[in-house]
Amino acid sequence: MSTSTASSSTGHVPHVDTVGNAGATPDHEQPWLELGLKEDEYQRIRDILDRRPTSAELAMYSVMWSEHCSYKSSKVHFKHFADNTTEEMREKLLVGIGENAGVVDIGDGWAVTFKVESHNHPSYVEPYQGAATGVGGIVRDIMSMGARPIAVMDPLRFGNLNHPDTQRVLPGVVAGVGGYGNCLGLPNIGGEVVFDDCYQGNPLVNALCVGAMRREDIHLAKASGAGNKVILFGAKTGGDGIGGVSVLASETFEEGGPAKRPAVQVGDPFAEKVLIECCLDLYKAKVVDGIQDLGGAGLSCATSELASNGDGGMQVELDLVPLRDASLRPEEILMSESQERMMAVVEPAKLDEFMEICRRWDVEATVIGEVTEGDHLVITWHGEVIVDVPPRSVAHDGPVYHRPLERPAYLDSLQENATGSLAKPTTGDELKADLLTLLASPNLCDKSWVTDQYDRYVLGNTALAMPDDSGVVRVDEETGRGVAVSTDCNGRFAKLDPYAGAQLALAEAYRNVATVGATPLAITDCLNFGSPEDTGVMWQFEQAVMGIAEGCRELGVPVTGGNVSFYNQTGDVAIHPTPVIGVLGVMDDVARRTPSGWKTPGQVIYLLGTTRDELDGGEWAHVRHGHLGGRPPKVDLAAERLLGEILVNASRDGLVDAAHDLSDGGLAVALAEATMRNGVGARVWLDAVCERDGIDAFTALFSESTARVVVAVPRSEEVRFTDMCTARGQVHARIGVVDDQTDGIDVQGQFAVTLDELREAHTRTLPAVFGE
Amino acid sequence: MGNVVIDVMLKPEILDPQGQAVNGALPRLGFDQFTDVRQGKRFLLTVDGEVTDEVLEAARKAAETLLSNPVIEDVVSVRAEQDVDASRAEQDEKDPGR
Amino acid sequence: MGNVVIDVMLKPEILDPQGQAVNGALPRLGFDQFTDVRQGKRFLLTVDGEVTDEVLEAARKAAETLLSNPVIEDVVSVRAEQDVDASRAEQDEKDPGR
Amino acid sequence: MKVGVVTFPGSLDDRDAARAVRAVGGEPVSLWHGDADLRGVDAVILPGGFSYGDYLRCGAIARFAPVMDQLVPAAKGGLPVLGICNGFQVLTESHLLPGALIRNDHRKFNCVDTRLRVENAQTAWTSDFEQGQEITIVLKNGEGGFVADERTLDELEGEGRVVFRYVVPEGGRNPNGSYRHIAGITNERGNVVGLMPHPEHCVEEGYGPSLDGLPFFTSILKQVVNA
Ligand SMILES: Nc1ncnc2c1ncn2[C@@H]1O[C@H](COP(=O)(O)OP(=O)(O)O)[C@@H](O)[C@H]1O
Ligand SMILES: [Mg+2]
Repeated sequence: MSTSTASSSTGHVPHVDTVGNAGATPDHEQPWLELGLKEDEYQRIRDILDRRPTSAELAMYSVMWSEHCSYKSSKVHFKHFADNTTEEMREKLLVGIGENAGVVDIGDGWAVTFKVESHNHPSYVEPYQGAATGVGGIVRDIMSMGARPIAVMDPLRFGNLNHPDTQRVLPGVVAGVGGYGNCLGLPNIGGEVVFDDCYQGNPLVNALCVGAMRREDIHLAKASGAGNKVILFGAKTGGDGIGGVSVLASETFEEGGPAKRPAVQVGDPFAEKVLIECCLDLYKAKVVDGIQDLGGAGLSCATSELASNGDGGMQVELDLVPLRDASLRPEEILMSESQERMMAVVEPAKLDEFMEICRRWDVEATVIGEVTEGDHLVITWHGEVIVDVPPRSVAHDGPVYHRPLERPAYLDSLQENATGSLAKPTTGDELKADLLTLLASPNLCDKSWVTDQYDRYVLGNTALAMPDDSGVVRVDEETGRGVAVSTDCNGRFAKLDPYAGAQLALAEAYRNVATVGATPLAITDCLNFGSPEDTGVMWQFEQAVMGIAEGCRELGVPVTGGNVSFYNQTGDVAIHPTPVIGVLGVMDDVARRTPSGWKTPGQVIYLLGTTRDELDGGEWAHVRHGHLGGRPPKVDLAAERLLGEILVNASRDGLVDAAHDLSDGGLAVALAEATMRNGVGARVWLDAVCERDGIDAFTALFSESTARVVVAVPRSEEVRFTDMCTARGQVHARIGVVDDQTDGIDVQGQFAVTLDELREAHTRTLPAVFGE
Repeated sequence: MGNVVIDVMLKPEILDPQGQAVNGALPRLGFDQFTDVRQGKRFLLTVDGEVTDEVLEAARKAAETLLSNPVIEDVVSVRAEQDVDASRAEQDEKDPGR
Repeated sequence: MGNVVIDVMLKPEILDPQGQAVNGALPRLGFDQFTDVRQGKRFLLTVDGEVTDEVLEAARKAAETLLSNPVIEDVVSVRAEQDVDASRAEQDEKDPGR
Repeated sequence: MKVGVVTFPGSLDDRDAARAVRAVGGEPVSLWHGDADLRGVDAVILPGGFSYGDYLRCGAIARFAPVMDQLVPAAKGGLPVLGICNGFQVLTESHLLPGALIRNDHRKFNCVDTRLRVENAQTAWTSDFEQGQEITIVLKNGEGGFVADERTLDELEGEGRVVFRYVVPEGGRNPNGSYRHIAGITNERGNVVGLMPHPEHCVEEGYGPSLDGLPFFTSILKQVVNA
């Protein structure tokens, strides 16, 4: 822990490709193709520098201009977000898209930051470490905003439950999410577990983190003030995640190739936990001027982004970087994705205090450079200049593609193939059998085999977690002010219609947040798609982005940031478009949150919203017929907004004791879940709804029409509640009563199902495959 | 009854947080002669009869498919237990001060 | 540079969930010759110079104070690495079919 | 009344333990692993978490922290100490309590609300319970299986030093494979108690499955006041 270190190579300095050398050898062949650059991109680098890049520069450009870091295929579509952000929406944002994570104002001087990111491919290669480092990465993003991380969530998607590879991937991913998050002391408050054949070779591991801070403590990633020190702190740098870049290092080796470099990153959650506490102490001491986490593209990203967001240049002595593996070459050090590292910009006068705090936490910290007057990022290796670039050209001015897009030809026939012709249950017994089949199906079954592996209590602020509709955590211990978050996406809907599918994901997450009584404030998204080089995929992507952007405007909630994951495909076959949406809402006192299960006998059950014949793309068609076709349920965001207001008011005024949103599997599944939650039964009647909405009992039970929830209303509040609904034009129907004398659910005139039958069906599926 | 011992270690280039933790603790306990620590796994497989070549071959296969994760680990040795006991006895002789 | 290898195993009377799990999985993968599996730990300690008797003695102390918990574990061996390599090479020779 | 809460690198539930102390009117004092100083506290809580990442063995490295050099003799001298989860593991590694905690028999981390029976309502930390009372407490760990040799187990039972047992139906399994369903134990003197479940997560309405954690903290408050 000093300003210099002997851990990098000593004595003999092997040959490196310097800027001088690059100038003198313009025709030297470079492996730009192997590094994933296109010929015109390589030419562009030469134009920017007015010479050929050094191998270190080539390393930086190639990784920063990759799809993952530069968003080169998606960037042009983000204008939809900007174009659809109104003044009303902007007011809620303290920091918007573009920073490590967006920040929203939740009132009383509190700011909350949240973001979801993907770690899909690494989790397929090495499920445990891939998922673990996915959690680690998103937590560092949140820390870099100045916040204390307060919760995590994990939207997951796997292939067929019964495929042998799912049994390799799922347990590893879940253990990795838990292993890392639990060890960090962050409650896991929700997520998703979805199975579909389309994810067999491309499981999706998305991770979301929420953090909180006082408004004045927001930090940004920028390097300003000439003379300020650039400090790398946290874990040592190893060969993690370098993989392909080694071609560069081999170039500069006189003899032989480079040592074997792992393409997987291994996480050390303990190191990250200590780093979190250390950062929070650094923020408290106000010794940090700018801060950036090290994630994808490692030092290449951190140095170029800090420098390009600041007002000067930056100079870095790369040989000062503490190494875990002394044989690493400069190109590799620049690209290493070793975990649990951060970079800070610190005024010289505060350096000692900074170092002292790091020492207290046993965190290694090294000054590796400083902010300079100029406007270049200059990196040296044992005194020789190996990088001299305008940082913006690396970090922000990467290539932008207007990739061709075209509505896929298959869509017409897909949409024509609706569920109308499928055989439907008609008798009460058939309806009951279908309900039990659905409850046992992989997507609707009880997920506690997964979620019990996550600590949901740590920090002592969790007011709701799985299996309720949203995770809810307290931010302010005095007042109880806190946030609710839910993530959702139905990829089948998005496959049928990506614009509507994205809006349905948004609507569902929004509804889940409102269902617990929180006012939706802002969203983050993780856009998981196939290859952008496929015109059909690109069309799906644009549709989804437009759907989200326009949907957000209608709901009045801004997009704070997110993540794009392309190339989720096996051969020519892409995954269903999967735009996962995370919605964050605020409550002034989370102790008043509305849980999803009913408890009190005699309370009246109301169904809010209208039910239409909407089974296309739904869970019933998927499970009973393996069918996907038709058009997804109608999106009605005005109805969602109204329903949200009703739910938030009802919660604030104590008009409802339980509320559960209707989504996959429709009313039947929602009733079963609300019953199983506390083991208290219900009597239900469907006739009034069937008559009003012109549907049969099957449709009433299994349709997935949106903007619907069931609520349990205390008798004493029934009049106030229905008056409120009537006054505001909220469609509502009294469909049942909570009844502890009924064992399970009695759907009058149709069927009765006992609690044991429900639980037996619901809880056996995952343990049967993965063990108790 | 025979035994097969299988040793699995993280590949040298892979971060080993457990070994690091031990490495950090040793000097605090006054052990300052060690410069690095790596932690791996040791499996002891029992067979009913003798450890034949077939048994060893099976153990080797098991080591490579189930007992190690080739993405991050190496199987560093698969051997009949006798070898260990032998080396251990030998070691003990070398150091009578135990 | 020298290495010391330390092997630690759970005492035979202590439940070993990890070994059990491996034991349960082996037959499913077609390995039915093994009757029991126990999983332990293997530590590789590096020293700058040679592995002297003093180094071995220190390693033995570390093994007994930090690296194992005598309530549940036994230190089954502490030895200079060479021994392992030797036994391994020997093993490999025995089984050229690898 | 001052109750010290030790923070090791990797401790997680230290803030929660302090909050629980405050909830019953006590004064939490944070103790730093690196300081060989108990700051004059009347009792100490070793909180849950993953000290040193739980690498090597849970609690194995924390045991050698400077603060433990003070705590071990103080506990032997009668200072009330409560070890929760990782804290329990530190207590067994330090030999203040017998036995050890190993990997759950199902090999997964497990976060569940669990039923416990209070088997000894006479320790410093359990006097506000009724003997035989059943309570609901959060359990969350990956290595919570309590093991010891038969003689030690018999001794613990014979001397009434099993403080908590998992409530398990006849012939059923407990949540982690603990021998004889043991969830928590005490030393001969009854001042040192360790358990795997987390009472500090059961002290506040709306933020946990019950309020059954409160008696731990009211017990110690009375004990100290009466001492
Ligand atoms: N991977 C996961 N991690 C944490 N919680 C999860 C995960 N998967 C599902 N859950 C939780 O289980 C509950 C049910 O999930 P789901 O059926 O997807 O809810 P919904 O349909 O309301 O979105 C929710 O509380 C959700 O947050
Ligand atoms: Mg829901």
